Amino acid sequence: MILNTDGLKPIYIQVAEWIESEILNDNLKKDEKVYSQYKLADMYNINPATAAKGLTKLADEGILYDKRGLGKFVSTDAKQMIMDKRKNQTLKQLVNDLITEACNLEMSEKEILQMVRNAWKGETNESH
Amino acid sequence: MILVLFIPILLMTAVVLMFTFNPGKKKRAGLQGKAGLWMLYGYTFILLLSAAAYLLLPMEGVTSASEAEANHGEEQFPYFYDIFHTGNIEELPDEWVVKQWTLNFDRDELVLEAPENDINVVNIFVEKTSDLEGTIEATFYQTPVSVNGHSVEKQYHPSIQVQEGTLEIYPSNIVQLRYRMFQTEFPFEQFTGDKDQRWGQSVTGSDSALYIKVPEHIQVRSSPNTFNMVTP
Amino acid sequence: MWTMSLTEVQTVDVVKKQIGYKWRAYTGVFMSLVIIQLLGVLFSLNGSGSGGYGRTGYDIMVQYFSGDIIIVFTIFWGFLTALLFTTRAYREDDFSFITNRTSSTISTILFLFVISVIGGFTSLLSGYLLKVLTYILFPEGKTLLISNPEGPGVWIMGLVSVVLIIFMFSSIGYLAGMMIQWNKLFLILLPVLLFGSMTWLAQSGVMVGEYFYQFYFQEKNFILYVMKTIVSTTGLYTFAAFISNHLEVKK
Amino acid sequence: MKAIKCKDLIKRYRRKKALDNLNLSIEENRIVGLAGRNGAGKTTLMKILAGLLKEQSGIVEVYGRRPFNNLFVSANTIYIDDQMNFPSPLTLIEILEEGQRFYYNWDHELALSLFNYFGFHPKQRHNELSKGKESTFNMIVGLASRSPLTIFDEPTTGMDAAVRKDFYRALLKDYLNHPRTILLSTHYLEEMEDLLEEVVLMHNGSIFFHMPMDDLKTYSIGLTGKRTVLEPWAQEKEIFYTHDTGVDDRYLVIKNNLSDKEVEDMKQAGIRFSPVSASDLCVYVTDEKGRERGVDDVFNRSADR
Repeated sequence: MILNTDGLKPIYIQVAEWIESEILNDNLKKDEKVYSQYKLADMYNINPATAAKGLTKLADEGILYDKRGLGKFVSTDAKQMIMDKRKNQTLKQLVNDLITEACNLEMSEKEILQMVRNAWKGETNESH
Repeated sequence: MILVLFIPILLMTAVVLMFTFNPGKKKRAGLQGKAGLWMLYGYTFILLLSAAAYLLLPMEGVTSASEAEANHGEEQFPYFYDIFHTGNIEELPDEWVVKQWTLNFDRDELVLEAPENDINVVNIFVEKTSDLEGTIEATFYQTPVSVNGHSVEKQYHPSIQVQEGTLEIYPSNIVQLRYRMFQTEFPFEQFTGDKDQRWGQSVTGSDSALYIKVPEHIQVRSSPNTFNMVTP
Repeated sequence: MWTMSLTEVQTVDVVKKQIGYKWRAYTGVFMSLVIIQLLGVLFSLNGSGSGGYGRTGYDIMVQYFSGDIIIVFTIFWGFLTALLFTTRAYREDDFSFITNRTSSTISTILFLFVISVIGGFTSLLSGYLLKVLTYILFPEGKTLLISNPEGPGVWIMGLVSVVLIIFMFSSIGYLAGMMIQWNKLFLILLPVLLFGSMTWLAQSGVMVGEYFYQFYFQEKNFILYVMKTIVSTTGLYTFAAFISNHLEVKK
Repeated sequence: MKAIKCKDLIKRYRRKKALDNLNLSIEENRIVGLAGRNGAGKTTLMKILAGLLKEQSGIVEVYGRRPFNNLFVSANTIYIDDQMNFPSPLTLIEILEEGQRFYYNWDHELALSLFNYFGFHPKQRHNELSKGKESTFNMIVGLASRSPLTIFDEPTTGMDAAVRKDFYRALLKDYLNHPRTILLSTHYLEEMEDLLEEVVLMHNGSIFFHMPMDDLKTYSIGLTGKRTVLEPWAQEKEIFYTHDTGVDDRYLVIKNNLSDKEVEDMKQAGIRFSPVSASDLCVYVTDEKGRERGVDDVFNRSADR
């Protein structure tokens, strides 16, 4: 994932989210050691402190846990926690933005729901 | 004043230093890198070579000027000329004899001529003696000529000729002498040698005389005061 | 994981490194030394004095050759080199690497001593070069020699005395340079003061130049000479070091 | 242990106060950016930290020691600026070798590989280099010395973009292997935003602010929209910069302490949000000529004459 340097989202959050997606697509399994802050800094050409901030954020949320002196490891139900978080936080935010945009374009509720249904059909055909 | 004397040297050194120094950011083509060091090593090598060569140079050690003055000086023989006047030339050391002539002369009258004697003044003495018969003896004496104690290789003496009753004394060509004097540098002498005489140089041996012995009966004539008659 | 270690450092080690650094960096010094001395030899080639004598029948020409001028040139070279070493560019060279003012000054002074030794040694040897050259270039005529230094002892004493006098003049140059760095006015003030006072004193009979010459160059007692030069050199260098400690660098 | 500590530091050049009661403290093993306009006192501060200049008053300590004329500080610090001068007889390689002799942590292998990577010729001389090449070489010396306190004074002057990029990468890589305190003064703050951990902004000889880079990035927010719409919102906010474009559009930079609700309502009102880069913010907050006027006014005024 390329860091979006001029976006609104701070770098350390983007790094955290990248680790979450790594966990989601099972590149990082339960109780596996996560990249150290230095490895992350090296990979993303950022300051190790920023990388560390991302890791601590995930640790605070319980997605990662600390082993004294060894680094950070993926907690057992990390995957589930990320899914819930993404549902009621990121997804919710996206929906709100969708609604705001719809109102700007003076669309009725029916029209917007129809668009969602079509998008859902397009998505479901592909994924089966 | 020493300073004034050395201003040109100071300037020249400054120029050279500016030329070789390059402290700032100025670009200086060519004279870069270790040139300086190589020059030093090369130069020192040459110096050592020349020091060795110097030791092999055929040189004659001479004493310093003041010492030379002492032992060759005229003071030893202040009355050089009196001896001639009195005729007892035996007292003179043999090495003072530069040249001796014996000339046949059977006339009763001798004319003595010394042309151009004003330039190279040769003191001429004549002694009438009974133990000569038909010949004239002339001897040229000179106190040893030395340069800073080094006695010269070639010595001067006038030329003498006898022609029909006249004895001609005329100067021969000048003895040309060239010397190089190597002086040791002042640091070597500062604490030992008598430094004050360093630049002094002395050439000794200014007295010379031509002593002519003629048979008793010969009448000697010449233009006024060309010679002195010896009265033993 | 490598931990960054702070290093305690001794002035002595830094000074040693700085002397090596200056030896490699300031090769211009040796270039100017060689050029100066070659010029000195050139100057001395036409003889440092000659005498002609016309005795009855003799025309004697004696030409004197001595390496004195080369030594004098080298002394001035020491003076100027030291003076140039106080310029900002040189001081800043030290500050490209590890230094403080004390180590920079000490290493400069020790370096000046090293080059004084080299200057002294080569200047004495150059006398031989001069004489060999004269022998080769003007072959005619006999070579006479006045009192070679009797033994190695005398030679060593001569070497020590030349080195000390060069080192002393370098301390004069270094102090003059430091005063100029301290305040540019000295650039004019120093020469004016020096020559002014000398001429003024000369009127009232005190010949400073003569006295200075006699005090050092005609001191016959070696020990006394060594003491005189060393004391003056230390005095001058301490004063210069004192000034340099207060100079800022890279304004 | 604190790498750098300054308390009420004052430095005066004749009349002008180069440093005016400056207080700063930087933890060790951090990469810190020093930003500020020309004449803000950056170079003076750095030269004092490197022990080259003497402070008038106040306390300044590098690793607990006063830097001026201090051998310990000099041995553990390196100050790289564009006036680094090396004696001309030394070739570039010889300069690196001198560095190896002097600096205790010097990594000669790193120096040589960087030397070759950036395409230097061993026999070149320092005063023959172009501006960019010279900065690059000085940077190599700075990095290879691995001095516990490495100070770069505008290290990238003259470097082209590619070399600058390599420099940042090399700096980070070597910092990761050998963490040390690195202080960089720069005018290219936007290029270094990911590299720096903290930013110190200097203004008129003192510290304007000193904060981690992440905080600095979210410290302010850019609002664009109709002037009329923006007016009410901007009343009690701390405004850093305003700029009018078009007929009635305005761009505002304000302090980013908006609540989520406010953000929602503003979005509803059609106000667009945009991030403000650290370097832009630094420019805005240190704008002497007053918030509104910009260089355009210079031209506008001449136009309407």
